[in-house]
Amino acid sequence: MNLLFTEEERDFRAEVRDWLESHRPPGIRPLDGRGMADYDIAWQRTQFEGGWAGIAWPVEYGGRGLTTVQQLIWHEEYAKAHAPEIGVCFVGLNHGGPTLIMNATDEQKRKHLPAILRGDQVWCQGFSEPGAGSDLASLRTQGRVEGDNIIVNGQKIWTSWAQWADYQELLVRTEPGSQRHAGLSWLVCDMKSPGITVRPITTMAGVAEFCEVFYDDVAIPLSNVVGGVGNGWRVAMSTLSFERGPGFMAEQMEAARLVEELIETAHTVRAPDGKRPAIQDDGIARTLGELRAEVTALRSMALAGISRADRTGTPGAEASILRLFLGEVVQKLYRAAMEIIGDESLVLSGWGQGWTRPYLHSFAYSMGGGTSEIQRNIIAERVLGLPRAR
Amino acid sequence: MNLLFTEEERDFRAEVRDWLESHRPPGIRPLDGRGMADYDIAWQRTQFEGGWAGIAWPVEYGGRGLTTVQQLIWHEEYAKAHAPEIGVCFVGLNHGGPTLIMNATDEQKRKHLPAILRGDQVWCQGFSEPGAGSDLASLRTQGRVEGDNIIVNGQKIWTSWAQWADYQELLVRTEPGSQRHAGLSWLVCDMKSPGITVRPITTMAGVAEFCEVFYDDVAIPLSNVVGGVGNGWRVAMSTLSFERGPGFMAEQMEAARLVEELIETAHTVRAPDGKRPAIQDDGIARTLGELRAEVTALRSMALAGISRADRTGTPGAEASILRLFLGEVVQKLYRAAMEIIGDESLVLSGWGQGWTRPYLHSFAYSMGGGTSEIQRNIIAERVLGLPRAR
Amino acid sequence: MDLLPSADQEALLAGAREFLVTALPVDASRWRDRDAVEARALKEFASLGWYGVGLPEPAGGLGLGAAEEALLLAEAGKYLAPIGLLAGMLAARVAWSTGLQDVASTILTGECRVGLVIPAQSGNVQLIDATASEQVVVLDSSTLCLASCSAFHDREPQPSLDQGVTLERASQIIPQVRPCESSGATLYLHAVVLVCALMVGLSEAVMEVAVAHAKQRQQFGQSIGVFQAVKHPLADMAVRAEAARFQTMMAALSIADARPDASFQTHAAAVIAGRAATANAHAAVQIFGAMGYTQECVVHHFVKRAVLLNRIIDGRLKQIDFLIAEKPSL
Amino acid sequence: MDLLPSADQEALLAGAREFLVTALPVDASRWRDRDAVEARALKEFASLGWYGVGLPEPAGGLGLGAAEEALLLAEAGKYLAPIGLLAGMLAARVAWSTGLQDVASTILTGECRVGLVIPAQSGNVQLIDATASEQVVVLDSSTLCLASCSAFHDREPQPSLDQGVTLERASQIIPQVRPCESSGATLYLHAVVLVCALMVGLSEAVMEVAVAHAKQRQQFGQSIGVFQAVKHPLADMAVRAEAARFQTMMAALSIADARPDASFQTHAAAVIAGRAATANAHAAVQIFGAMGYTQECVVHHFVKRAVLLNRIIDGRLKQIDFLIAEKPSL
Repeated sequence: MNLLFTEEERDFRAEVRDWLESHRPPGIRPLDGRGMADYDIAWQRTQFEGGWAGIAWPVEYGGRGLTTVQQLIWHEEYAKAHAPEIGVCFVGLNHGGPTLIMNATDEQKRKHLPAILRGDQVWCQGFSEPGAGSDLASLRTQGRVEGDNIIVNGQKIWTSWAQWADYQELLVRTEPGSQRHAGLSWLVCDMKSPGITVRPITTMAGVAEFCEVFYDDVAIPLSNVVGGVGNGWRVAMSTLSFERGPGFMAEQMEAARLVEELIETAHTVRAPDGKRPAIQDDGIARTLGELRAEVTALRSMALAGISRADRTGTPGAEASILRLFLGEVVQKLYRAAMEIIGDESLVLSGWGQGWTRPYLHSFAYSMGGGTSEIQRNIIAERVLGLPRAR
Repeated sequence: MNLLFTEEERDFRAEVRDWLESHRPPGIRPLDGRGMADYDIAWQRTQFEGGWAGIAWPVEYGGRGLTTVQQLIWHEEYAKAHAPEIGVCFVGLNHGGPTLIMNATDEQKRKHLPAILRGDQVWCQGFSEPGAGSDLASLRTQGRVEGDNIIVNGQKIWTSWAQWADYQELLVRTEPGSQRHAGLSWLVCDMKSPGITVRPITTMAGVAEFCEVFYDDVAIPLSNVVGGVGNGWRVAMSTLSFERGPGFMAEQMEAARLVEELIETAHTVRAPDGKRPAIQDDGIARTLGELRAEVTALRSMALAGISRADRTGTPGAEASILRLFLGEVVQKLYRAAMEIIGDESLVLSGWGQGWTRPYLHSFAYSMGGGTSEIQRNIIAERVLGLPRAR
Repeated sequence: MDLLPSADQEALLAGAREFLVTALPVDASRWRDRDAVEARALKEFASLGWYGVGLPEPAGGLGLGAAEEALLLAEAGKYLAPIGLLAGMLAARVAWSTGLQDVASTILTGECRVGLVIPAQSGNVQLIDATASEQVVVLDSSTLCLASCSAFHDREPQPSLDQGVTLERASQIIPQVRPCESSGATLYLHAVVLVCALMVGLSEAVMEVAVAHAKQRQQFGQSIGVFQAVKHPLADMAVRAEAARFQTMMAALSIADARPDASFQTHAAAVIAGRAATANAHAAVQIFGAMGYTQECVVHHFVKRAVLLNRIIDGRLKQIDFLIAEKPSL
Repeated sequence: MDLLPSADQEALLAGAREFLVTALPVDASRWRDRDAVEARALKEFASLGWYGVGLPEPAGGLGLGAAEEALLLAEAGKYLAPIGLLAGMLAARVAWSTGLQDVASTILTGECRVGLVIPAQSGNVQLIDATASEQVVVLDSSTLCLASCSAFHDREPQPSLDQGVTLERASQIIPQVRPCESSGATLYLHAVVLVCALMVGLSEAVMEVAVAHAKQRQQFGQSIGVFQAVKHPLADMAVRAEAARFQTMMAALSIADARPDASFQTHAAAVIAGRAATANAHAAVQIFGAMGYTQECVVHHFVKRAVLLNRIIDGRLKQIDFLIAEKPSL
């Protein structure tokens, strides 16, 4: 156990810091619309040109091939530099791309991997369905093999930023009548294919982030199947071990920053008695103190997760512990904020500003990447070894 | 809707208050041992002689036959007078007796009901088993019919005060190989029968309240079967509607009294900063304020429950809401107390005194009469109409 | 002693329900055309006599009391009734209690629409649904008063978290009608209990929506309502809703009877109902999963309204502080 | 950067586990004969070098640091190790840092048994497990010091909530050995982190006991561990235990490296580990149901020890207050 970084790691940190300082895009990232997508793509291109695209991808595929600790350093410096979130490029870099690296043919790789790194291809995910949310294996979107094509009919939902995506990693049932995990295929779906309709869904916080995607006889070439027809489940799950342990650090740092910001806010707004700053109210101060302890613990847990991933090559089911705890802390933070800010709680704050719009956004923390209930099941069954329900 | 009592009810309240004032036993009730049982029995006899035994029992069986609102008044005045808890007489008066009233033969009634009212018969319950806690229907203690007797073999657990009981309401499986609710019988078991062994179990708080009861070829006359062989489940459940809606008020009043006592304590002990009384710490004050709101709401809910019982004749599944909420409030109260009292939290307080021994006792609130988990199931299924798990 | 509605009260409620379900549906049709739907409903509340439910008959009221007001507003709260209903009831009472019979009449008949004003930081106030109103009722913990909307000359619109109301900020004005202090305190309690009633309805309605979803939604081959991770939070919602309802009714009855513990009971109701509204709305989002996080699901309106209603009574923390300052009611 | 034990540390832990499991079983045999079992274990800790784990080799220690101490005490915490172990480690450190090499030696060899003294109300102190001790270490947030047991002349035994320790009350004495203030503050943090380590072990062990029960206990025809009402509280216990462990290790490393944020990290650890100990013990009682409420089930010892350990560091509320007074560590 130690908290020390090697000299090489310290040098690397300096390099990252210098580069981010001089290349971080100016201005505020739009939080919706075409402008947001363009902003994200431009920033991805800048990173590509600086040699920072695909920091976790193997060098042979154009990535930077950083060690886990280097990735941690990257994310720490990234957060400190207030570099923008990865946005629409997330799926390509962190899920679609890695899946191709592990499962695709050389030709498929050549077509997509460099383009993803350059920001030329924006990807989205196509897994969840209206009837298959937490229970992914019950998906029903059909792919019928006809000649050289798979003809897709059905519907996906919760596809983030489908309206700005060029490609989709699409999981469909290609074996009629198959059950659960069997008979699925993983396809590269060109979002410009005829028969695709994208309908954005507005969140509670007013962002058109999620989409429904409808498929009406969409023809996808058989050559776009990755990992073979019928192997979709295995392909989709293969990237679980690629889940971003070090990437979590960026989220932890954001939460820690927010706690400090709320403490500062509590110095400026009035306590419930109207007579003193809120921070002088022992109850409010204590809520903030607990939050401070919790985000601090989150950092220690994230570092432990990185140490674990470094040894085993995968973050393991313990990643669910981090995710569950982060969601609880962030929701508690915003709920405390709503009580602390008083009358400001009635005013919807601007994009990425203030407390109220982020409060609304924070409901997503117990939904995304598996609900909190699913995370608890995973922790109980895979970390603690409790039996699954029949 | 109104909060008014009728003139008759107000007169009745005065009568109750006067009687309790002059008859309430002096001194502190022992919390364990033979002395406790004797104390409880003597107090029961006093109430019997004053005409207050079996306040909810029909007059034809020697009870007082009070209306629901009169029972409420009785329990309110009882709590205000700090009259002692019912103790070892509880099962006879509130479960065994009422079951006999609803199901027994005239002879069985004659033998037991007057004796229960007079305090001459102490009863205990014999339902739970080591393998059948929350899942009562899976009980396995066997009763084999042999001639005029049922020969009982097996084991019961969580029998309160079995060591002081004369009789037990005993639920056994009399039909070999029967499943779940079928094939059970409800027997009057004389606790002095040969073959019975009672082993008290000491609680976390140091009281030998619960017992294991072992049955080794215990012969119980067939004439002691109540409601017919094989009808035990129906008989045991028949008293659900007798559950003490108004009796809940005594528990609420006790909780309310404790909150005020804790507020007083917070005026005398130091806050965590060591500089002022704990009550001046806004965080502590707010915890106490919430508790005050909660016990106040409990009273309103209890009154509503009485109004409901008055109309329908049964408190309904909503009684589980009261029970669950009371348990949460009481546990929260004692956990807050442990933080407020500081170094006193290390000292085990005397019987029925201080905060630490009652803190330990408070763990029972989410166990007794069905765990909190079972209460939530009942609320979800019977109040909200959610489906049962298969 | 009876904490459940009497037969008369049940009849009143049945009529209210029948009206509310068609007049103020909590679905897309409502939000598409909120201004018109709510303006119409606010007029109709007048013809049903709601603004004067608690006022004596000679004053043009129905001659009932705080208990009936609370019962009705708990129903209205289920439909996220426009704030103008609450404001109108309070304004009519303020006008009547200060002898402004003509103002009271225009409110009772629905001619005069009323918004709500609450204090904000740095000597400002927030105006809620005052844009289409002539009068506002100013609600703070020391007094209630009526004011003309035109008295606020520097109104600035603000984006409202709750899409079901308009929000403005303005400088504090000297109230033009100030009831005497003692009735001011009573009026404040009256206002708090009516807000509690709205929160009771909210807590119950959002629970019912979540229960219906839990029964109908299938996952892993069965209705999600069989899973304890769904069932138990719903049971907790039922506990909170039941506590909120009966504590609020207790407070309303205490106010109606001018009992000495009316203040204690009312602040307790505010603490309990305030939490029930917020916590039930939050829990319902989780039951709906990702869908609960979108504007296509009705639940977000409940989340936002819970914030608004808690704020109207100055926040839950303040209500707890009021309560701990009270003498106990044992 | 590595927050998991190194190979050397794992070897140290393996040895510790092997010793603890036989020396300090957490079952009936332990409590039947606690005095003898624990006296023996306290001697053996000396021969294993535990009291001097963190002291330099020339001082008779093992030359390791706060990290190894924390790792070992987290193991010992699983077995509800006698308070004399903690007190001995702290006393040896105080003695060494104040130049009392001879006192340090008697502690390291196990000749001198040490109890713990913490401040109580009205100028009193509480003595924990001092009845069979010669020395005590006095722990309060401004300083740590050593004192002879005989210095407390008005000791009065008190019934201890935690049946695993003896408790006495006495008047405050002027400490006989007072380290300089600055090292006092550092020593206090050191003490806090060691108590956190004990709470880490407690949180983990009580969770393991509950997990084992949930797997084995059958109800409604299946292991109760399949029910989400059992499974999800256990998952929450795992979250709390993981948070407690790694925040405590972070704090221990910060102290070992004398980092500027050592104080911040330590108070954060106290808040997190304190809650984990209490909440996990409470949750475990519930998993066991009625059996968890009896003294026949091991869990009550964990409940009571969680109270004691939180108290030794002056209560969780005080630790939160320390933390909020700190400069942030981002």
